Amino acid sequence: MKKEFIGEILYQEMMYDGCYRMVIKTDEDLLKASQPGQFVHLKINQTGSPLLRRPFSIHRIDLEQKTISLLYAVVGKGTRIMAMDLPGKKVGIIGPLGTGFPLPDPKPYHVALIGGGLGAAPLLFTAERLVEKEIKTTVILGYADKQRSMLEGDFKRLGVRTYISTEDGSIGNRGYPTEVLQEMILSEKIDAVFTCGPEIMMHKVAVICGDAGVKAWVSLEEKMACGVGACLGCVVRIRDEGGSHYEKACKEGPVFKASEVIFHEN
Amino acid sequence: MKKEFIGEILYQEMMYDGCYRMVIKTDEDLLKASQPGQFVHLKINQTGSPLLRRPFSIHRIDLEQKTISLLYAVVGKGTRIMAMDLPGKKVGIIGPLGTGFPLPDPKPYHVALIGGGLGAAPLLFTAERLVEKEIKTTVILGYADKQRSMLEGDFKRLGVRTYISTEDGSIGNRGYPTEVLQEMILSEKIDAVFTCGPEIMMHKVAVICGDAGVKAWVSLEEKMACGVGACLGCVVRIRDEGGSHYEKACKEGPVFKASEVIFHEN
Amino acid sequence: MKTNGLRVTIPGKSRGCKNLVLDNPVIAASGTFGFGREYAEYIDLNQLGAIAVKGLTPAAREGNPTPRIVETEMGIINSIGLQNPGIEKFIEEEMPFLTQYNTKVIANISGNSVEEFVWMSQRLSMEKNIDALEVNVSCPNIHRGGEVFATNPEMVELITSAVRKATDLPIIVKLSPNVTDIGSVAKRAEAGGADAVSLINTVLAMAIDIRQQRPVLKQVFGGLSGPAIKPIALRQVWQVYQSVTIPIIGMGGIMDGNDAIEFILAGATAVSVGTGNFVNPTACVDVLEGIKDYMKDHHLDHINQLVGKAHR
Amino acid sequence: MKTNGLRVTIPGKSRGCKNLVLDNPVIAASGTFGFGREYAEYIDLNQLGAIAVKGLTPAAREGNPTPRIVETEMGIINSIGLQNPGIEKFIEEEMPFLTQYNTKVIANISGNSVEEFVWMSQRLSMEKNIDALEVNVSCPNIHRGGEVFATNPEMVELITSAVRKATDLPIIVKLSPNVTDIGSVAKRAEAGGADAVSLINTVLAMAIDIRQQRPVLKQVFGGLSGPAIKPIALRQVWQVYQSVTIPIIGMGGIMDGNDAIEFILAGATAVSVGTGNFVNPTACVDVLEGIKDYMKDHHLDHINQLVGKAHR
Ligand SMILES: Cc1cc2nc3c(=O)[nH]c(=O)nc-3n(C[C@H](O)[C@H](O)[C@H](O)COP(=O)(O)OP(=O)(O)OC[C@H]3O[C@@H](n4cnc5c(N)ncnc54)[C@H](O)[C@@H]3O)c2cc1C
Ligand SMILES: Cc1cc2nc3c(=O)[nH]c(=O)nc-3n(C[C@H](O)[C@H](O)[C@H](O)COP(=O)(O)OP(=O)(O)OC[C@H]3O[C@@H](n4cnc5c(N)ncnc54)[C@H](O)[C@@H]3O)c2cc1C
Ligand SMILES: Cc1cc2nc3c(=O)[nH]c(=O)nc-3n(C[C@H](O)[C@H](O)[C@H](O)COP(=O)(O)O)c2cc1C
Ligand SMILES: Cc1cc2nc3c(=O)[nH]c(=O)nc-3n(C[C@H](O)[C@H](O)[C@H](O)COP(=O)(O)O)c2cc1C
Ligand code: FES
Ligand code: FES
Repeated sequence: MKKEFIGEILYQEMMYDGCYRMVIKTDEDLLKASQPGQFVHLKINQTGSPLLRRPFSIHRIDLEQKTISLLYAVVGKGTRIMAMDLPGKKVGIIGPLGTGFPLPDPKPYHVALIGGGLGAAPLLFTAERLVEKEIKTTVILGYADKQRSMLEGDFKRLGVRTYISTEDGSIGNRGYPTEVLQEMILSEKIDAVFTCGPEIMMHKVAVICGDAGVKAWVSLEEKMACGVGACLGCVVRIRDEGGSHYEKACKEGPVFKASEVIFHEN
Repeated sequence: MKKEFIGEILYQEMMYDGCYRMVIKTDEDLLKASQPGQFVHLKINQTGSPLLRRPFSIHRIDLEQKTISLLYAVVGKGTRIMAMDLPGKKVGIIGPLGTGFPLPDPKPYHVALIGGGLGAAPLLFTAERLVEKEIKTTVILGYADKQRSMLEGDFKRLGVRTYISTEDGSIGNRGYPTEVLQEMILSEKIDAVFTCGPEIMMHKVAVICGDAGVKAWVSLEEKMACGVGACLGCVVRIRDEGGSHYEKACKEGPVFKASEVIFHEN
Repeated sequence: MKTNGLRVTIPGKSRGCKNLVLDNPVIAASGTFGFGREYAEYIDLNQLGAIAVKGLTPAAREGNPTPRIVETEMGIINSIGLQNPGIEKFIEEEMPFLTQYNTKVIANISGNSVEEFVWMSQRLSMEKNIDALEVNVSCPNIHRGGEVFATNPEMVELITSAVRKATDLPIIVKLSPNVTDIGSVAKRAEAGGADAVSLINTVLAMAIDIRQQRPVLKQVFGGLSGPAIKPIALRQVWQVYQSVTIPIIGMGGIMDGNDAIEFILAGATAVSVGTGNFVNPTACVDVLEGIKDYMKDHHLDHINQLVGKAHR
Repeated sequence: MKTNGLRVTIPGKSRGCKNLVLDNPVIAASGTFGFGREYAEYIDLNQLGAIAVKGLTPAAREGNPTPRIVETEMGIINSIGLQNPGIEKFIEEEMPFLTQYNTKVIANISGNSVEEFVWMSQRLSMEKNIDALEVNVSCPNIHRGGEVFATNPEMVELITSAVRKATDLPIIVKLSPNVTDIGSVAKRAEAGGADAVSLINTVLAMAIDIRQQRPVLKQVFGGLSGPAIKPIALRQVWQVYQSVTIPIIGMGGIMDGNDAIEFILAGATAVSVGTGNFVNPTACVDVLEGIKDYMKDHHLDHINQLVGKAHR
């Protein structure tokens, strides 16, 4: 039987003002089962408000320290509370949930990871697993500006080729990570693209990869209640032969084949 | 203008399982204004649930450390959260609120403090102020048993004559503190009695003092919403010439003349 | 923001009747603010648009036995039972205090019969510092077996028009949320001559003490207020906005400026803060500051530009 | 506690109609538990009294666009829009899974006309593993300009009696809280031949996105559930208990055993857990364990001893 795990916040690291990495000590069963692209559903206050759990991508798993890390930005009520949480606080975790990125088996394979902003969160864990499998990995990270850029060191430490772009050019290339991808996809062999970030960026990635005939997967976000597939709250529109149908971001997703996703108009 | 003060929990001391002393660093203005028998209205979580503030008697004021202490028992949702609160957490405090014990001015005066269980909380602060005024003070504390007895050392440290009784006799006299008072009131001069504890005990104190012609004040508890006299939630029945009327525990009280209180039938 | 970018007017619709002009759209909700004295220690009452005083009855009322307050999840159930000093004592003892301030005074009146409403309206109209009447129809009708007026649209119209004849003050009819179709009740209030409606009053609710195996409140039911009811209140303000043309005073769980903006976008011309005061004694001014911040962020000249804007 | 101290029976009132016998009074609420598959990974479904499956319509429905969920203070507003595979696919694809368990299956049906309700009832009655029908009357009546059935007592009676004729399964009529007088609606359900009523369905509510200045939900209104509504739900269970003699299934914000006990004391024979599942995937069994603990602490032989006990 699956169950809720109890985690204890060990510490939090400020990435920049309003963005934190929370390191939580928890049960091995959770850590071992986790796959890149999956998420956990976090009960921030064990009782009381906020009522619903909050979904966060698995950012990092450390089996030795028995920790799971989440990388999050303060956007509303729940994350505001998280940012004030002190070490020692207990949180409730269900997970790992959902369907993550399809890690390839063959080795002569090149995977590009495209992250926008907080979307970089699941890519670190993904890169780690790709590197473990000795799969050639490139990561392209896009941020608004230098102040909000992060994780470069973490990826480089894994030995992953790392590109950064910022909208204002204050660090790395000026522009969007999709521009880097666009160039790269023409100049070198890429076998698969995994992306997570703003929907508009992922949509672009989908188009670029579609045009280039490269398989791509996107990690979608929808408001979730249950996180396990029961409430039908988190549906996304998926193309099929007949037209389209809804699938659940929490169960069939959050990772979907880019070519099958019908993105919101934005 | 009065305002909400922000406090930071410095540490908590466990008195026994389910009873804690919370020491909060806060603003001098609050500390200086506090009088024995007054209370503070505490917002445990600055946002979110529990919605309402919680009233707690002022247990101790330390002007040097700039702290206020509360002594509380875990009885429900709010106090359960408090017991898990970690040092560093911020709380919102309004206070001091209400009308406390009438500290006498003349010195040749003997005040007896009668506390039952958690009712001892405001009496420590009261004793401190009485001792400062060089008023002879006796405290009679009643607890269920030794395990749940507390504060003896704190009162003795003030140089206050301290009696303890427990229902099962596991420490101090066997029986109720009212029995000690009953004896004492016949054998020595008592000028005023201040009491806080279960209503049934305070009722008894009122009767004993009434019979002996000794002035007594009781500290009442009622469910409170606003704590400042606006909602009319916390009324208690007060005798008057015409019969009786409601007064507000948070404003005219929590301390009332024992002879004027109409206790609930229990 | 313009000078006066916050001023809101509730025009007196009937001939010879006064307007209610508020310096800003934030009102302290009836029953949660006493007669202003207590919160005057925490905020400058002049900063409020208006104060709706504790519900008044013709004679003094003692109210219900305690407990009168039950906390629920992000809400409270109250059963105060309209404890109040009665109209005369209110005028004598409380009005002089309130008159010191520029803030408008809204007298909230609760009657058990049409006659009581009429009598109170007449009496209060003689008092020149009262700026509006808020007619609380959420009381049981003693002539109809205790049926609550507010749930009977005809009675709401009847009371409103009776009060209309008895006063030249602006009339605000305070609606109860405990009805199937609040829009149709609001329409009756409008038809009866109301200058505005205010909503929502508390939601009928209860809690049970599982240790004692009986209702927590002696009167069994009480009124639920606070953040828990905000989504219900917003929906009803929205519905009423689609039903009537008179201004709406919106309330129910407003704790900050953003909550207030939600109500205004849903159709409220002004808002009231009730339970919020208990949690935060400066809630009313904090709500006002929040509204101002929002207006600044959105480059709004006048709060009116937002009223009902979410209906598109 | 007796063996079977938790067993509750909803007797089939009409001649030839079946009883609904639950091993315990805890039911997974319709729409919050899918068809049981997801939570089967977290709890043994055999431990539940019954599962009320996601609301079914005659044909498959796609449901509403997202967002479908809005969190509010201790509540959620949902606008799922009855996404479901339709009756046939339900029978074909979901019933075989559910039939593996001893737990009773309650088919929750939503129609837009009396005919739809009748057709679904007949079709589901042919399926031997369905143990009861829950008639969700909180849907708009397409023949009456979208008026919601549940707000019209006559329509509730009409639907109930039509369903009664179409099935020999126990009928549970699910009542909407969005009415002035829920007791009188319950009476009509009883008069129509309902074996039980369940309440409350969600409370009509909304939220506004102040950044975009429009309702968060595309359909504007949605249904509020969760702890925020518990005090309202309890009050309505209390009212219905005083209005009808058939059993009540109580729900609305139940998160733990103590919440369930409140509903039972207010008059519920059984309880449903909805939103609670989202917060805690083992909520249903935790509620059951809490009920057992309470019974032990109070030396109760049978849960029936508590039903309605707070009415004294
Ligand atoms: C599968 C998945 C993985 C995610 N991973 C991350 C991550 O690694 N780091 C990170 O910072 N954020 C991540 N998010 C977004 C994150 O869940 C929201 O930022 C967070 O729930 C906001 O909570 P709040 O209480 O602060 O915001 P509020 O706006 O107060 O939340 C109100 C409600 O909206 C929901 N909500 C708000 N924003 C989002 C959003 N963007 N997506 C989905 N639901 C939302 C909340 O869960 C809550 O139910 C992820 C979302 C999903 C669906
Ligand atoms: C003037 C005053 C001084 C107090 N001083 C102390 C003190 O020094 N130490 C201490 O341990 N307790 C004290 N109490 C009681 C204390 O306020 C309650 O124990 C506390 O509010 C319980 O909160 P909870 O959330 O844990 O309980 P819950 O039962 O979950 O609270 C629900 C609601 O009931 C109210 N409530 C519950 N118990 C009481 C009670 N006994 N009196 C009044 N309201 C209550 C809460 O404030 C809250 O609004 C005092 C009460 C008053 C009125
Ligand atoms: C303790 C209390 C007393 C109230 N008394 C009155 C009253 O006398 N007259 C009235 O019309 N409304 C009364 N109300 C209702 C409020 O004015 C308001 O309509 C309701 O509480 C919803 O707003 P809120 O959620 O901001 O509190 C009272 C509310 C509370 C909480
Ligand atoms: C996401 C969601 C979907 C629901 N779908 C249905 C449904 O299909 N049919 C129905 O009768 N009730 C439905 N409900 C109402 C619940 O069954 C229940 O009556 C309500 O949520 C109150 O209980 P709760 O507070 O425990 O959730 C739904 C509720 C939620 C939250
Ligand atoms: S969040 Fe409930 S189905 Fe996905
Ligand atoms: S708590 Fe509001 S008047 Fe005392």
